Order: sequence, then C-alpha cells, then structure tokens
Amino acid sequence: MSTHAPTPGEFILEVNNVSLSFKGVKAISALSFRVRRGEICALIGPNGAGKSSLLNVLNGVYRPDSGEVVFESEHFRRIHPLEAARRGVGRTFQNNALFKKMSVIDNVQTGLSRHMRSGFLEQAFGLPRARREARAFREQAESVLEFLELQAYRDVEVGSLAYGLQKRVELGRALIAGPGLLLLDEPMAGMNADEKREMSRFITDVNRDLGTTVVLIEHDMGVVMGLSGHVVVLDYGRKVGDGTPAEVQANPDVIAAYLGTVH
Amino acid sequence: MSASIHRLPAPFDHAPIEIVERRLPWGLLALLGVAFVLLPLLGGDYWLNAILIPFLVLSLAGLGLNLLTGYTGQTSVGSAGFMAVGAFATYGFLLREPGLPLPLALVAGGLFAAAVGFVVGIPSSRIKGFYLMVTTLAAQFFLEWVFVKFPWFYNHASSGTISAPRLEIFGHPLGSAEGRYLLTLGTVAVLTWVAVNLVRSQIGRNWMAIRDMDTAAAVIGIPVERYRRLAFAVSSFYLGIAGALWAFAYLGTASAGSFDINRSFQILFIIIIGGMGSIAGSFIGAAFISLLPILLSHGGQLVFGGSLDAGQVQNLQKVIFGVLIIVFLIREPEGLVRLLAKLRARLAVWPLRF
Amino acid sequence: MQKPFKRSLAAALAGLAAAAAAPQTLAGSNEQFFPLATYRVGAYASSGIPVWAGMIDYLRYINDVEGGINGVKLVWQECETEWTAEKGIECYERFKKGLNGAPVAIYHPNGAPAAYALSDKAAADKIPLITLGYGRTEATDGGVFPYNFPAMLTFYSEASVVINYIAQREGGFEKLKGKKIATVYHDSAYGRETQGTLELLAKKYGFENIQIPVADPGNEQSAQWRQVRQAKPDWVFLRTWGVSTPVAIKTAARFGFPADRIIGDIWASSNEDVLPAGEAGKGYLALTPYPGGAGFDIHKRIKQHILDKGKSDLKDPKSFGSVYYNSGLINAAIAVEAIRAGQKKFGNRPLNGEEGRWGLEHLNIDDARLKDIGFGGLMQKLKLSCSDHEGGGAARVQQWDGAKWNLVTDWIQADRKLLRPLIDAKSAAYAKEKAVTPRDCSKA
Amino acid sequence: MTFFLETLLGGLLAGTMYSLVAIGFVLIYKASGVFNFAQGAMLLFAALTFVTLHEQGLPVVLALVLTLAIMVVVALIIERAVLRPLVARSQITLFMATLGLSFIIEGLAQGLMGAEVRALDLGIPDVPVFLGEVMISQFDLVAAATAAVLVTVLALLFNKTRIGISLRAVADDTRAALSIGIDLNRIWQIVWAVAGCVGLVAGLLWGARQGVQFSLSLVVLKALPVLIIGGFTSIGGAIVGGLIVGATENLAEVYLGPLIGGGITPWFAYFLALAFLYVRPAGLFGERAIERV
Repeated sequence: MSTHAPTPGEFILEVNNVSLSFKGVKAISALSFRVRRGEICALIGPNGAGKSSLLNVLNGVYRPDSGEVVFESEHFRRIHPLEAARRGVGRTFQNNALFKKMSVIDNVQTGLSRHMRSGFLEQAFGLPRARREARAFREQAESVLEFLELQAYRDVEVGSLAYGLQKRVELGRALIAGPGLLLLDEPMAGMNADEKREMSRFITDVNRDLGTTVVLIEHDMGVVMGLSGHVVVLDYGRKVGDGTPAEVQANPDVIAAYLGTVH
Repeated sequence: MSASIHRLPAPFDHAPIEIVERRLPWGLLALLGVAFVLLPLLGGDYWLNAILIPFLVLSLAGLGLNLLTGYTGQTSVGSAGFMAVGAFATYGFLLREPGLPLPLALVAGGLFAAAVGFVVGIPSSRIKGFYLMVTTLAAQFFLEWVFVKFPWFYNHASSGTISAPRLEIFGHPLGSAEGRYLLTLGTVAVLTWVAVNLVRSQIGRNWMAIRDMDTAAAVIGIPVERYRRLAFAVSSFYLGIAGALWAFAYLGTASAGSFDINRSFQILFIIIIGGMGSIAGSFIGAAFISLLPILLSHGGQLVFGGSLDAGQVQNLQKVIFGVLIIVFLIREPEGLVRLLAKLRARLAVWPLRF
Repeated sequence: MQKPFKRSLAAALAGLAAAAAAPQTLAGSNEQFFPLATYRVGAYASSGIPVWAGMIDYLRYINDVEGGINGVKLVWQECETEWTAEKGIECYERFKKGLNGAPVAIYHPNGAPAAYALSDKAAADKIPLITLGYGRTEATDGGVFPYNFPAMLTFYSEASVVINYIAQREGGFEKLKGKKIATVYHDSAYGRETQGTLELLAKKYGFENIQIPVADPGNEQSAQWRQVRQAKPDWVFLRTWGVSTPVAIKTAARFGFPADRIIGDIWASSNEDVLPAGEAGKGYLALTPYPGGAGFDIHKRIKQHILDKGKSDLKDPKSFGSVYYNSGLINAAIAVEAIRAGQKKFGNRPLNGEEGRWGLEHLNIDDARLKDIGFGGLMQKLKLSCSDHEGGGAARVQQWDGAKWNLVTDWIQADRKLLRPLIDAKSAAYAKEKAVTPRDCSKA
Repeated sequence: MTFFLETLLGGLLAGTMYSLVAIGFVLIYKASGVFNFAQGAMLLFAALTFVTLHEQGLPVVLALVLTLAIMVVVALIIERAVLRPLVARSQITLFMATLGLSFIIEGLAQGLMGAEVRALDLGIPDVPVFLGEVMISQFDLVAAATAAVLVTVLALLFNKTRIGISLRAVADDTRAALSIGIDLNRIWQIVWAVAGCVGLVAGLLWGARQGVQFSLSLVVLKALPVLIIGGFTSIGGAIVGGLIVGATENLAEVYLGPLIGGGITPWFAYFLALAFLYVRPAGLFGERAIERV
C-alpha cells in the first residue's frame, strides 16, 4: 500500500508471506509487509492477533513454517537469534525479560556482548585491553542510563524495580548495542499516562538521534497515532491494514476487525 | 553505531565504582597478611593439616562449582568427578614428567579437568536444568569407574591409590604442614583473584545473564551454548586443581573413592549454605561445612568425655546439616553471605556508629 | 564482597580456638593413651561397632584386672571417622600429640582409606600404625615402611591361605591343576589387592583364575553371579565388603551356587556379613585371623570381669564373641603386648611412638604367651621384626551353621616365602617413587 | 542362547526391583513436581522401623500396620515443614531440599534405631526354579508380582477415587485445579503418604535381599536413570524404564563388561539414560513441557 515504487535499500525489513502455527493452530498466515529505513512502524491488532509471534519470527526466536524475512536486503528462511543480534536487531519483550538478579547497569552492559573484543585470558587476568574495554563499556552504559534518566538506579537489582522502570532498562539494554532495527513488544504496557508520555519521548529520541528504525507493538491507539508514521494492522494472523495512521483509521476492514472490537 | 552512542551526553560520574575499588584492598590485605604470615606461625600441625588446608581446598572447589551453578545456573553433582580428573592428571604429569615444576603440573592437571568438563558440558546445549544434572551425575559415576578400572592412572599400584610425589617449588620442599598450607593458600589466592576478575568482566555478566534468562540472553547477542560450555570448562579447571590439592596437599594420597558422589554433594551444600553466585559465599560455606563437624565432635568430647558414642554425634550432625540446608533454602536462598550482609547493614545503622 | 568472608572466618577461628584447646597436652602423667579412630555411622558402621566394643572391653580388662600394663594405666578416647580418609586424618592430627600428657605409642587407623592417607604422615611423626588385615601389603618390608605394621595377615597371605585350604580340600596341590577358582571381588583397591598373588599361584599350581568385579556398593549382583554360573567354577573366593557380602551370598543361592563352595575373605567373614543372608548363608565358609566364638579363655575372663559387671561397651550382648568383637580383642592385645615388649627396654612407663615401634619390632607372642593372656586358638603366634612387619601369616577357616561360626580347620599357614619377592618388588618401587633410602634391618 | 534368554529374563525381573523404587518418585513428582531424593532414605526408614518393631516382638501384621501409620505421619510432617514453605520454587531448589531431607531421615533412622545390619526374612523362598533350560529366581518372581499388584492398586486409586482424580487434575494444571477448589496441601500429604507406603514395600523387598542397613538408601541412585528413561510423570514409564535398565544393565555387564573390565553397572544405566534424553528429552512416557518466551 506504499504509494510509490521502492528504491533499493529503502526498506530495512521485508516480511514475505510468512506463516506460523503452533500445533496446527495458525498464529500468522501468509503475512507480508515492509518497513522503511528510519521509520517508526506500529503493529496493532487485538490480543492473539499474532503480533508478538511475529516479532519472535523477526529475530529468530520462532521458526516460520513458510515465507521469508528480508533484513538489510538479505534473505532469511530462518534467522537465528544470535545472527539477528549480530546484524543489529534489538528487541524488548512483552513481559520483561530482564536479568532479574543483576544490577541495572550490569543489565544494560550485557547488551554490549556482541561488541566484546578482549579474550578470555585477558579478562581473567585483567590485562590492559580488557580493562580499557571494561571502562569503555561502563561509560557507554553510563551514558545510556543518563539518556534514559536511570542513573539514580544504576546499582539497584533490576528485579526490585517498578514495572515501568524495568521497561526502560530493557530498552536501554537493547539500545546500547546500537541496533539498526529495534523491535519493541508493548513498551508501554501497564504504564500510566505520564510514563507513557516519557517512554514515547525516549522512543522518538532514539529514532531521531540514533536514526534507529523502530517496530513496536502497542494497544493504545492514541500513542500509536502520535508516535508512528506507519501502522500495520493484524487480525487472527492476517494483515487487515497497512499504511499511515490516517489511511488505516479510514480503512473499513480495520474498523470492522479492530477498532470495532476495541474496548 | 557506537559513534552515535557518543553523540549522547557525556558519561555521568562513576563515583560508586571508584569507591568500591578504593575501599577493597585494605580489608583484603589485612586478611592475606593474617593468612600468609600469622596462621603458619601460630597454626600448629592440627590446625594446618586438619582444618585450614581442607577448608581452603573445599573453598576452591566450592568456588569452581559456584561459577557453574551460582553464576551460570547449571546445577552439577559431578564436581568430585572433575576433582578426580585433576588429581590423577596432576599425578600423571608429575610422575611421567619428573622435570615438570609443581605449579605447572597443577595447571596442566586443571586444564585436563577443564577439557573433560567441556566434553561433559556439550549436552548443555540440548539438555537443560534438572536433566542436565543427570549428565553430570553420569559423568561422576563414569569417572569414578575409570580411575578405579585402569591401573595406568595410578601407576599400576595394586592398592589403586596415588600418593603425593615430593612436593617442592623450585627446590623448596613443601612437605611440612606449613609448606603444604602455603602451597594451598597461594593457589587459592591466585585463583580467587582470577575468579573475581571473571565474574566482574563481560564474561561474568554473560554467565549471569544466561542464568537469569537464557532466551533473552540469546536475543541480545550472547552465544548461550558457548558460554555454557565455557562455564563447564572453567568450573572444572578450578575443581581439577582443588582435586589435586585435596589429594596431595591435604590427604597425601587419594583413590577414586576419595572423590565419590558424597564429595559432590558436600560441594553442592557448600554453595547452597554459603551463597549461590557469590565468591565470598564459597569460602563461608566451606568454612561452615568443614568446621561444624569438628566443632560438634570436639564439643561432644568436651561435654561427654570418652563415654560418648561418637556415632550419635555423627548422626546428630547429619540431621543438623539436613535441617540447615532446608532452612537456608526456605529462609535465605542466597545463603550465609546474604545473612552476613544484612547483619552488616543493621550494624551500619546502629546508633553507636554515629 | 570480601568483608563478610573476613568477618565469618574471624568468627569461625574464634569459635575453634576453644575447641582446638581440648587435645593440648600437659606433660608428666603415668598413663598410656589409646586413640580410637572409630566408625559407628555410615555404610560400614555395622561391621565397625563390635570392633570398638572388643578393643574397649580388653583395655578396660587390662586396667581393672591387671592394673594396667606393668602399672601404666590405659586411657582412650573415640573419634568418628565414618571410614573416610579425611575424617581419619582429622582424628589422627587431633590425637597424635596424646591426651593430657598421656602419649600415643601405637595408632590403629581402622579403615583402608585412612591407613593409606596416614602412612607417610605417621612415618614423619614417628607413630607406628597397626593395620591388621588391611593397608599396604608391601609395608611388610619394615626397611622401607618403618612405621606401618600390616600385622598378622596381609591380603597376599590371605590369598595364599585360601589356595592352600582348597588344595587341602581337593587332596593335594597337584589336584588343583585344571580346577576353576573364581574370585568375586569388591571393585576397589582392597578388592584388587590379591590379583597379582592369585595370578602367580595360578601359574604355579595350574588352576584357572577367574576374576569377577562387583561395583560398589554392590546391592545388585545378578549379573556377576550369572557370570559365575556360566563359568561353573569349583570354588568361589569372595572378597567383598560391607553390604556386598550378604547380597553376594543371597544372589549365589538364587543362582544355585552352593554356599559351602564359597570362601569369604577377612572382610567377608563376620556375623554381620552372613546374618542378613539368612538361610542362604548356611554352610558358607570364611577364613579369618580372628575366628568367631565366645568359648576362648579371654572371653571367660572378660565375661566375668567386664560383661557381668555391666562395664562392657557392647550394646547388643549377642555379638559378644562375634568375629569383629574378637578382632577388636586381638587388635588391642597386639598393641598391649607390643607396649609390654617396649617396656622391657625402656622401663615400665608410658611409651612414645618411637618406643612403641621398637616394641612392635621386638614383639614375640609364642604359644605359651598366647595361653597366659588367654588367646590360645583365638590368635596365632606372632613374631614381628624390622624386616617382617607381618609376622604370622596364617588364618583359620570357619563355617556358618545358620546361627554361629564353627572352626573347621586349624591355622593354615600362607606360603610367605613364595610371595616375598612380590612384596620386595613393590616396596622397592615405592622407595624409588618416594626417594626413601631403606633402613638396614640387619642393624635394627 | 539359553544363557542370553536367562540373562534377559533375570535382568527384566531385577528391573522390577528398580521400578518399585521409581514408582515412589513418580507419584511425588506428578503431584508436586519434586524429584524426591529422600525416597531412598524413606525406604531405609520404613524398613528399619518395621524390623525394629518386629524385633520388639510385634507380630508381622501389627508391625506392618504401625510402620504404615508412622510413614503417613512422616509424610504429613514433611509436607508441612518442607514442601509448603518451598511451594512454587524451582525444581532444583526442591531437589536440594530433599537432599537435605534425606540427611535428616538417615541421621534419625540410624540414631534412633542403630546402624547395625538387621536380617529381614519375609519367608520368600530364594531358590532358583527352572523353565525348561532357563533358570529364574523365585524371589524375583515374587518381587515382580508385588510390583504388579502395587501398580494395579495405584491405578485403581488414581483412576477410580476422588483423590486420584483430583491428583490427576493437579498434575495436569495446578492453577486450574486450585481454581476448582482442590486443596493442594491435602493432595501433597496424601501423595507423600502413599509414596511412603510404596517406599515401605520396596524397602522390605530390598531389605530382605541385602539386609536392612544404611546402604538401602543408595538404591535411589539406581532409580534416577529409570525415571529419565520412563519419564518422571508416568507410573507405566517407571515400570518400563525399570525393565529396560534391568535388562540392558545385566546384558551389558555379562557381554560388554568382560571386554572393558567389568563393574560397569554404576554408570551404564546413566549413559543409557543420556542416550534416551537425546532422543526423547521427556522420557518415553513423560509429557513434554513447551518452553514459553
């Protein structure tokens, strides 16, 4: 539904009729859409529409039954989570997947693993290069914490943080690796209005300052409309709408399938 | 991409880290001073041979298991098996390479154990949690059998036991209690330092990440399988050296029987009681588990004198251990180390402090 | 991180200072200390418990009836080892300095692991170890092992005795040719110790030597006994230990192998080994250096002076005169006699380890002496020397009738001359590995 | 050929002895997700109690009933003191707790009733019988029969009675079971009690074979591979697993053993279990859990 023909490299991500099912139950059926480099794309749709499953396909947690994912114009039948991370796909989870027993700053630093250069022995014996690297990592983490206004909690055990804050830490963990594509699964779930406003600000900043492409799942239509320039609507694993917020809102199928059922 | 990170505002202060790093050494140095200088002087044979040396070796073993279980979240009940590998390998190197200096032999033995540990860890990519434990149990029994079965390992001694070759470092004999104590202490000190480096490094963070949630770890780009196997190897390296020290610095002799399943359980208890995922916890747990029995039996002798049935003391001890393990699992899953931390916290706010 | 560790260590050390103060010595008492490294719990407790009773009863008897050894009273203290090396070391370290000034002359490690672990330490501390029926066989060579005494019967001699007994039953050594003798052994250092000897004897007499291992703990042995059944041996030499013995006897019965063709070794020759086997144990043979039975002289004396006075350490009077109880008596008796021997040279006072060793190496218990101390028939002649730390080398064969042991032979002597080369070879190898220069026994 | 048959048959029968131990585990694992390492200790405790009571001059039946009662009490105490506080903790934690439990039980058992080995004669003739050429042990036959009876009883208990049905509900979906008002604690109490009784049966058979003493508690190590193979959640699996282990173990010791030095039984079963783990990570009959992100 994009209005004009794509120029090469214009799309960072393409999903070509991907299908996925659990024990015969279809979660996603023949789904296709494309994400422009540098845009914020929102996936919306009622619960069980297959949104989270889709994200899991995108960074390889699930293997699709058929179809392919094209990332940075490379075609993948199935991309392994590691591979995805190495290629710069960041990800947060619907119900936080943080490392609960570790401090905030440690959690954020784990995001840097794929940038680790110093070897085992260097780190074991604290050799210069390992030290330098550790310091660099720590500084990057510090700056991310500051960016997300988390310094106050830097040494707190993540498990003990409020839900909203945890979401923020998870964002930081994905962010620090400098992803080209960021997959956010309901980054504002269970937040009050202020927290939501803050979070959307962070996301737009990331998108603007770091030029990171963002694909996010969100229920709050208000937020979506304000945040994203591109909306894909799913219902029962099928795509029922794809376009600008305005287009989507005008789309009768969407109204029928989604807005109709929204509470 | 990291370039763009630098477009973000410059780092905030890292005072907390500085403080941590500035504060640590003093307590540590004092501790090491006592351990290296005072204890050998004041210790006496009974203390060194029967209490301090085993305590240190068990701490080292606990440390090794803690890296695997406490930090990477893979429970193992095969620790003793890896200790055995270390002991027999070290013995083999010393026996067949007479020129080899003791420290190198220890390291070689450790590396050998690490290799075995790595192999045992291979299934960890496919088998998880409770089932993985079974793998380690299998390794335990298999290794025990190997070191009973093939006389080559113990130089065809019909007794099946290996006994310590002359212990010496660059000509200095270490046969005396003090010597063996210092050998053990030195090894433990170095390896503890390494362990601290590791758990504070990115590697350590990755281990803990895998422990806390392996799927997420993979998603953020941590090669989970490789780090699992790495943990097995490192842990086994520590256990291997612990095993060698157990055989040569402590017992003076060993057979497969010295490294049976009960030893594995003992080491597991050390980290349960001391504290999972804590270096200090390994030491505290070891101190506890090696001192309590001695205190109890001494106490028993003091109270009842010769008339006491030592067996009952032992039974009592078993019960006490069991109760403690359960109590710790229920009340303080993070072990004694956490308990002490809380204690310190209390003392900190104690009026007299201000 | 280090803080709590330091704190707790300090606390632990403080706590221990009190405890460790216990065994400190204050010199000048006229008592001889007998340390008792016991195992009353754990997998092997059931065999241990009667032993300590025997030792304690005998020591008590010496004190109460004979007023000690030439006036030197005996004191003893227990320490639980659970049959493990590490606890064994802990006990040894605790005891080696003596008790309130009473010195240690002789130490019983009581348990193979501890025996191996202590053999070097004891030599360094100059405290002789008596390992009756276990420990290093090559320690028979006192030149290389000055402080280890595998007194009375080593595993080598044991194997030789069994073969000699079988020859006796078959009617001469020439009859052994072509016979099948299977050894079912506990797969451990102890279990394998006789393999070399049996090989040698098999070559010498031309019988077929079959070895079948039983893995520890050995509570399921159908596989092994199926192998036995397949091999159809004429005799089975059973070298098991702990639970694996009754299981072996029962399983043998289940596979229809007659109990009276099984010969148990020292550690498979006690009431505790056959009682659990119940009916299946009837007719089971076992060799032993300390036969069961309460009919010997010493038992009459101990019954009169200790048991009937309610001073016995036995919890279960049924095991008075049981094999292990008697082994306790003999272990104690050897130590007592050795100290007597030592006192001849050093005077009637408590002896230290070095003097204790001199006593052991000049110990000579002949039939007359055995009679005086009431051990006639229960214990064999024993003459130790620098070059021979084993002495005796004989055993009697007893048979279980379902209720008690009956002796079916007199003392059967092992073919020690034949085995000595094996021993010398091993002790030499040990000397080489440890770079020890053997004592010259002609001078000792 | 006869020898092979005999080995196989003997192995299978010996296997039922393992199954007997394994069943106790399965019951508890089904209901509370606990791998109860203390099962071995309970075995020892039960047998020891029975023998002690019997030695005190109680008739067999009375001693048996009394022991059963004691086992039930023990189960109640365990549920109250150990399981309830640890509800919803990780499997490994619970496993470690049962390790501690086994220490307590062993310590108490030996402390109170002594460590001496006790003879236990159930009056089962332990002499071989012949099926043509093939020799079988009567004892094993009796053991197998007992196992069969036990399984039938348990099957009835779990399929016909209300308790059994609610137990299965708990096993299938704890949360749902709770929501329809099933008292989880009570289920646990019952299951542990039943497991205790199964332990008694197994303890008596094993005790009759090797004498009642400490090493009874070691049979637990035999049961673990049986469970891996059969799956932790299926009684049928426990039986089949036991048979497989028994048979292969015997065949391996007899045919493979001599080639590599023998005495391979302690670990062989575990390697077999590992092989199974690779092929069927949830065992032959265990339900596989789906990992959720």
